[in-house]
Amino acid sequence: MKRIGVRLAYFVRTAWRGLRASPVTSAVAVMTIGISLVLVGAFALLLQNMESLLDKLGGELHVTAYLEDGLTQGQQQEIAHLIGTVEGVESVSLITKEEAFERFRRGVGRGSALLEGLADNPLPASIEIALVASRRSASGMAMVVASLDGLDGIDDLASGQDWVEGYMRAVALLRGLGVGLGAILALATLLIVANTIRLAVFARRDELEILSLVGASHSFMQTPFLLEGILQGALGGGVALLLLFALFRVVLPGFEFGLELVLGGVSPRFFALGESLALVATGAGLGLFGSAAAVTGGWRT
Amino acid sequence: MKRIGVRLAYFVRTAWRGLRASPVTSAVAVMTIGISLVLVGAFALLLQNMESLLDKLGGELHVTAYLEDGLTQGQQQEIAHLIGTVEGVESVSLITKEEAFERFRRGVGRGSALLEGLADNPLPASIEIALVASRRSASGMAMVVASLDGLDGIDDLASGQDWVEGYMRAVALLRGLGVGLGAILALATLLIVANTIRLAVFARRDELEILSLVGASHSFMQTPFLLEGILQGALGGGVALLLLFALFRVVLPGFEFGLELVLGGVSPRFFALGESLALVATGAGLGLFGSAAAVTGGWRT
Amino acid sequence: MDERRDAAVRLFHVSKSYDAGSFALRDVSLEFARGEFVFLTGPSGAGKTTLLKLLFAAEQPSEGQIVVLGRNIARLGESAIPPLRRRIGVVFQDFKLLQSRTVEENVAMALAVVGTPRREARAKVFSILKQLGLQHRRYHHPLSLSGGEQQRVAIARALVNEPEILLADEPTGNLDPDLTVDIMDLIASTAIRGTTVVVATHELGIVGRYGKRTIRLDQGRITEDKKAVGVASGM
Amino acid sequence: MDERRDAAVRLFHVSKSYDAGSFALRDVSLEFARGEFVFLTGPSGAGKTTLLKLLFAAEQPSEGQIVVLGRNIARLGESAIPPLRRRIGVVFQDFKLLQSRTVEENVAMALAVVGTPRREARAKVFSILKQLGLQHRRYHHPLSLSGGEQQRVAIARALVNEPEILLADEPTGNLDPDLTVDIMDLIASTAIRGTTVVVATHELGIVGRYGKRTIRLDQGRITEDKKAVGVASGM
Ligand SMILES: Nc1ncnc2c1ncn2[C@@H]1O[C@H](COP(=O)(O)OP(=O)(O)OP(=O)(O)O)[C@@H](O)[C@H]1O
Ligand SMILES: Nc1ncnc2c1ncn2[C@@H]1O[C@H](COP(=O)(O)OP(=O)(O)OP(=O)(O)O)[C@@H](O)[C@H]1O
Ligand SMILES: [Mg+2]
Ligand SMILES: [Mg+2]
Repeated sequence: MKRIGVRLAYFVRTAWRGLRASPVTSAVAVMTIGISLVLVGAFALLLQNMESLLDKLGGELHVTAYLEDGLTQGQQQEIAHLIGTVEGVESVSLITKEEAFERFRRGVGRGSALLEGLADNPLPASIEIALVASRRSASGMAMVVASLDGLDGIDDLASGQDWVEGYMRAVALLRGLGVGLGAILALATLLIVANTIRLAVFARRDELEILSLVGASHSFMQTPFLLEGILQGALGGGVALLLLFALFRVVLPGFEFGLELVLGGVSPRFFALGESLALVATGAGLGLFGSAAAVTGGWRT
Repeated sequence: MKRIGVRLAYFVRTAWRGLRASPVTSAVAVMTIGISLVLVGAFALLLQNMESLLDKLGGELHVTAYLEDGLTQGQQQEIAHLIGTVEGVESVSLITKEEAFERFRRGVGRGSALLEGLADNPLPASIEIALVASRRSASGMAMVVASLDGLDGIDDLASGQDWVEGYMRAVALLRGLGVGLGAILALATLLIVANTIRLAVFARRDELEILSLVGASHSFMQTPFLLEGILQGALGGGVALLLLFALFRVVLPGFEFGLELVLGGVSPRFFALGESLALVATGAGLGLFGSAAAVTGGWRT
Repeated sequence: MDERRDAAVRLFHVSKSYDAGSFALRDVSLEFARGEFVFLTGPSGAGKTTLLKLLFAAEQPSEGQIVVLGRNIARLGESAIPPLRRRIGVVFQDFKLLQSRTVEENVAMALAVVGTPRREARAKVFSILKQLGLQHRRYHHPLSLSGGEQQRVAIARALVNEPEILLADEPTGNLDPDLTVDIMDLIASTAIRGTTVVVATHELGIVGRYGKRTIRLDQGRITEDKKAVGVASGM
Repeated sequence: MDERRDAAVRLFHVSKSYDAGSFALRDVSLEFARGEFVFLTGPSGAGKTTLLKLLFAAEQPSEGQIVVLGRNIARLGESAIPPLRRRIGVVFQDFKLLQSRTVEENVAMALAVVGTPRREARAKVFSILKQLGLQHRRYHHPLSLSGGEQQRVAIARALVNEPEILLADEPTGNLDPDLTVDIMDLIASTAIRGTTVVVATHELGIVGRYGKRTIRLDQGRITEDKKAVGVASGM
């Protein structure tokens, strides 16, 4: 028991001394991890916020059911209620003829002057049908359309398939790019960090040689280096977190207006506590991995 | 003369041996530079393509002059010609009443059915005025509008100021983000590379000490390291170029459709020869800078 | 030498060849008793350092068997080497001190490895440095020591752990004659206390002075094995 | 010693203190003629290495003036040190060989620095290694050499450039008696050819054998300056 305490104290002391003895080398490792994680983290932030934007856009996806002319308000509401019970439908909202005209006028904008010449409102009432998340795809939509088709009182069903197609592709592109670039970035980070620590350990091979000669076991030699790696990694993660937060708080507000254009009204969100800790833990993991890779390079005499 | 030849040969030989003697360390440096430049390069590519997109969008910015009703085609063309001579105007194009109606019909899309009820074409003829690049801002536009105002035959001038405002902000945001992120990335790259090479040199401090003891001058000791740095940097740049090209050729086509959505019809363009060389040169510069920073750390005995 | 019957070191027909065709050691058979003091002499390149390296498993024999403290070196697994080394103190020909650590820390490394608590370690280090006349240098770094001082630090590190075997390679090569005698006396005294001591040296003057068992190597072969003069084993 | 009238080395009241309060050298005044052969002796820590370090500008004196080959060391700019060092060969107490280079490359470093073409350098390196009995080791790395072999490589590097001054710190500490004589004879022969040779050593046997000028240091002071015996300067 006492031996373990002595040993632990030795490991921590040695790791600490290692950090202090080569401050430049350690700083390089911490900085490398920090910078790498800033890139990865910024990317994660972007993806995360993009996902909420995509969610929001997805919420605007809907099927429109144009109703036959001449139905009473009660009948229209009955149909709306009925549609609301169909599987895959999240919510419905009824658009009367008048509302439809008003929307159209606004949508046309400057050209609306010419609508004033119209005697009659030719637009039909309609029901906008929002879909549950799992049905927000061309095929999911087609299923909903199929199950509504032929319903009494419905004149026509429009699902804006084109738009859906485009939307789905954009989502796939962005998610794909996100995951792809994220993976490349993560791999690059891993390589750079492992190699930085490898070099740092390499610069201290004398120490390892001598320890081995005086009878240190492998674990005895490696543990302080692993601790050092973990510490450097965690520090790097912390640095990255601070930098990201600073960027988020100081830099972004300057672009608020532009951001609104890009994010389309989704207000940007920073990492929650759990995600922040995950970033630091990722740093620690990188450090551990890097030093483990560096240290298991075989150093018998 | 002969001495210089001998010396040069020595430098090149020593640099080459240095690279070969520590292949892992050299590979780390090359890889670090390569990866960093891939990030910077991907970013530059993105910016470059975004700029062409912005240019294209900018080209669509225009002031519309609505003409009074009842002008003859000749009169309309005369006005168009006149406007074409105004300072800040790049080109003009005349839209007749019929063309305007056709456009409107297409723009309205599904709702166009209701236009069939119209007896008369209420839309005016107009002239679309494209502006030179320097006038593509809200204020520049206002100036052009001011100098056209009151011209005979013109009923109304519309400059879509709102849209311009939004467009200009988006451009500013993207350019700002671009330059800002690019600068951060470049700085990060510089730091990581300099420190990687610094560690690599550190791992060879024995050699420097001994050289100094046998009477080598500073330049004699430093030159091979600088050569090595340049070589590693250029190799890293080459690696980055190849990776980027592979990404560009292999990965992007898979996203062609999505890309069209994002780039809005601007077909993506890879670096030209000059830009490619600049990337490699940047790598070489980074390597030189890194080794210079590493090597001028004072090593007397 | 009397109580413990088993030998500390036994070599059976050991050969060592680094490069095919040339032998650094050739068919060497030897036995060192516990507490024995042995000089290893011979010209440069004779194989003295190689023999010592085999004893603490820094090299593996090409042929033959080596038993050190009851363990067969040739059959030792990776993980069995460190525990064996902790029982052996080695003074290296090139010292192998860590430039980035103080003298005290360098010596304490041998204690940290066996898990000696820090306070105890400091006391032990101080005591051994004092015996070697180096206590005032304990916070210095090796680079700021003279050659002889560095050599004594290397000796201190080998002795601080009270090893069962002490291997010393040219331990007085950088010491002046007076110091040489002091240090050799210290080393000899550890043999009296039961440590098996093997000293490789060129200095025939010292070898003569102590009248200990002397093994002469030449081109990897034992050319002479002179028994100790008299009975006493350490004075 | 006769043709060239100026001294190779002159020290005027030189002191060197690494740590405030303690002196590694104290008020040393000396003059070595060109082609002179001088032994430097004294106990461990006396200041021998320090004195040699001052002569090739590895350390600056705390007080006093040092003139080496006509140049005042204390006033030397950074850029004047390398050219001076190229005229001085040094054998370091700890060899300072590069483990990652072969023996040949290690020795050739001293030639590369003065811009010797490669072919010429190889011939010179081979010839000096042969004189030291090391030609068959020229493609080996220092780590695979015995202590004495490494020491000879260090000597080869110091001599290959035919320096005007040769400083040797304990150059035979790892050599057996026979080799010691061979190597010291080689070093002595360079003095006959006009090189000023300063050898720091503990081995009083050698010092006696050559009957050269012997300067004894103790605690940083000169305690004895014994003139050479006889007239001939190198046999
Ligand atoms: N770089 C340094 N920093 C501090 N003190 C030093 C330094 N180098 C030498 N000393 C001290 O100066 C004194 C003289 O050292 P020096 O190396 O000149 O002795 P030496 O005569 O060569 O001894 P040895 O025979 O043991 O090699 C010693 O006490 C040593 O500790
Ligand atoms: N790692 C190695 N690889 C190849 N050859 C080696 C290696 N170590 C030693 N040798 C060779 O083995 C022979 C014996 O070397 P060793 O170091 O045992 O000699 P030594 O008796 O200690 O000599 P010295 O008194 O000079 O230290 C020498 O010829 C040496 O060159
Ligand atoms: Mg040896
Ligand atoms: Mg010395």
